[in-house]
Amino acid sequence: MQFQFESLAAFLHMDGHGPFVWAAYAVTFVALAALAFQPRLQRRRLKRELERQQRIEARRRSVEAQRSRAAEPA
Amino acid sequence: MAWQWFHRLGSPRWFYQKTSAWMPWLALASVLLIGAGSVWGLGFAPEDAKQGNSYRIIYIHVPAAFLALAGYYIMAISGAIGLIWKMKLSFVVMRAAAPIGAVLTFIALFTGAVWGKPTWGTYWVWDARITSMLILLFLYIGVIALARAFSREQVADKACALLALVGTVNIPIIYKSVDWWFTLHQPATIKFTEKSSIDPSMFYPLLTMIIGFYCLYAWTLMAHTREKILQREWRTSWVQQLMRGKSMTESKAG
Amino acid sequence: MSSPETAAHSFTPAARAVPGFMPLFRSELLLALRRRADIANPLLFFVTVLALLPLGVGPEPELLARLAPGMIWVVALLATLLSQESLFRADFEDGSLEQLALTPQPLYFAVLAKVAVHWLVTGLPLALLSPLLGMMLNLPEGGYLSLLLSLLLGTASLSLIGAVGAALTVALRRAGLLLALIVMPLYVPVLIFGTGAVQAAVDGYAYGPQLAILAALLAGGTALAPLAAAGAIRISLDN
Amino acid sequence: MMALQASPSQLLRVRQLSCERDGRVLFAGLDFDLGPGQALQIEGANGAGKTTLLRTLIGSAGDFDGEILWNGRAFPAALPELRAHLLYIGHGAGVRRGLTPLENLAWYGAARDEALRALEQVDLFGFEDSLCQQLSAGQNRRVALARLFLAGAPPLWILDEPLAALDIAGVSGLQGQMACHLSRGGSILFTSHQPVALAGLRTLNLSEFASPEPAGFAEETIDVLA
Repeated sequence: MQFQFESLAAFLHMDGHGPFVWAAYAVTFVALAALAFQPRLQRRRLKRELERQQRIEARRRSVEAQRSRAAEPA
Repeated sequence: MAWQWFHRLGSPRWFYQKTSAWMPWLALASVLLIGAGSVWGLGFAPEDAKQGNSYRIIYIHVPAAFLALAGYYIMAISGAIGLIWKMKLSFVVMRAAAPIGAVLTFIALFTGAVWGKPTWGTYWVWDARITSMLILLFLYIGVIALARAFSREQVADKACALLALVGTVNIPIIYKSVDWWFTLHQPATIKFTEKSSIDPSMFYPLLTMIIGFYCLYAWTLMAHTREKILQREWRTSWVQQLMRGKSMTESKAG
Repeated sequence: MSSPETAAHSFTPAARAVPGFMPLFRSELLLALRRRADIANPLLFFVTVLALLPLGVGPEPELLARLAPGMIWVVALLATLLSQESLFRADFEDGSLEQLALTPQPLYFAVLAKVAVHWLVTGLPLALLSPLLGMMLNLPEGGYLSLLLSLLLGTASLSLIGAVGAALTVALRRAGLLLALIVMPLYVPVLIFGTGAVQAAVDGYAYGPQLAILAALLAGGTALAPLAAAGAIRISLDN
Repeated sequence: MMALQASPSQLLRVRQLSCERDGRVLFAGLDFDLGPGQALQIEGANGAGKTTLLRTLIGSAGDFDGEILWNGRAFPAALPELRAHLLYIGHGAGVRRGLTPLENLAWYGAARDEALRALEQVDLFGFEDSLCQQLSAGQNRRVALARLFLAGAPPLWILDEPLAALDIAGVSGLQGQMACHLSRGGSILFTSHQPVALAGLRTLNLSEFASPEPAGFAEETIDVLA
């Protein structure tokens, strides 16, 4: 089993079929890479969403706290 | 006792922790196998007598086509498990499997079309396998579109599980009827890829690629399922801690 | 107003259960016949679209003759699909679908009754009208009977498969496109063998096997599709 | 008052019921019993989950925690049994617009004269043969309520806002029929914003069972991020 092409150029050219073969491989690996990295993006988006949610909660709690403090002396 | 692990498997948290250990190994295996397989197939395997070098596309077309179909069955089976045993986790696996399967079907179609150009001179060949693959892509898109249409997650899960089951029943019928239709209209042209008569020197790189693709599929499915678990269970304390744990280490490092 | 009746009442659940298949079928048929417009729409669609064909591809008789079997079948399929969405829509909105789901009687019969009526009101007229359109599109001599028979069998399967899609999307607002997307792949076998039957007849071959397969698809559909649709209805009701 | 026909075992028992909708827990720890001759009114603010509760009891809404028992047997095994004894009127009246009131009641298994009498009691005299799509929403609801006046009406009534579309006379007529149903040993569970004059009526406010903050927000998570 040895390398089928004389030179790198011949390897890229693949006597005429090169563009098709490389195009197919390129699209395949780009699509697979997108699939593989999508979870990472979702993780980041989820973290931002959680932090935003907790900031809203914190603000809501502080508003309630003020309201209950204001109500006490009456 | 045997049922105990089955229901333990059902708890998302247990699944998340268990898969954390497997993920790195699976990723390593798929990168190595696909890397080796591609180099082997592109550079070292002999070219095909009739089709020349364009034949090297087989090393990604066949694994993608395999997984496109297997992916649909995996999606349908996890949906069925969810419907029958009401297991939330298997619904999440189903929802994760749908986009992965659709992308793999698209890859199989694209590589098949690009392969068709040097062989038959046209990008789109109404060959039986390519046509069935196109219909499979529509089945996937139907499941994904249905999933998006419902506002409530639980209802979307059950509806998609049912549609996937209906699809599984129809796939063999669709494949057979398309084969019959193809032989009716183009009996003369060669069958697309005769795997049985493949020469060993071409078969081993193909086998490596197929195993590599299966590892990659398993890894991607786990990764997507883990993310969906976090999205669905974001209110639970273990997810909060996990996310906080992440942010704390990052804040320390940052 | 009314003085409460003192007579003893026996709570016989049977007295109140919704009647069996035939009464369901009759009330569905009554409902369908009262909505004249819904019956005419698919037929008008069928005729107008097929009338457009010669305008699109040109009036040459041989070309039309080649296209006729496939086109008549494809447009009949689209006409059935057009009327599929409203199968459960009205009953879902006025709550009677939920009442049907609550009865001890399995939903299978209710779905079967609705699909049978839908076929009687759309599939059957399409099939009966198709020879007329065959003439309009210069369909060769041998194809008329097989066109009629294949459409009779085929549209029934299409209605059954479409019922599953309609049940899945009944709880959604703009469900038309989604329904088409879901059922289109499932229509492929019926379309292939339907057009195959007509093409075989036109070419002078025997079209018996194709009709047999269409009948087999119909038998399978009658057994399985209402079950899937019943399951889908229970899921949609939970929305 | 001895219950005549209703078998004494017709008991709906709910234990620690909690329902979740879109990730929000609507109510939790709900307990009540509904035996023959008893009526229960469910109150609560809009969105407190009244309709979800009813649809869970009739089995339309599937996922719930806790236990629902009918005659001592738990859901979902007991669901067909409960449905055989159930008369449910939800937001959707269950009246088919294309049919006339008479045909609708026939569809629910009522004889012609019985249906005529029932329609008269809900003040629909003269509308028996006009299509329901020509009737007003209130009239359509009353066609649904006519089912309560049919002779063989099932013992367990679950009604969602039955009094909503009725005028004064209609309300009193319905209350009369409900009282009569209770005296015959039937049981009624219904939601309503208006007070209902029924002997021995128990009310349950769903807002009291609303759950506290969703579990995820432990106190310390806020300090870390603040």
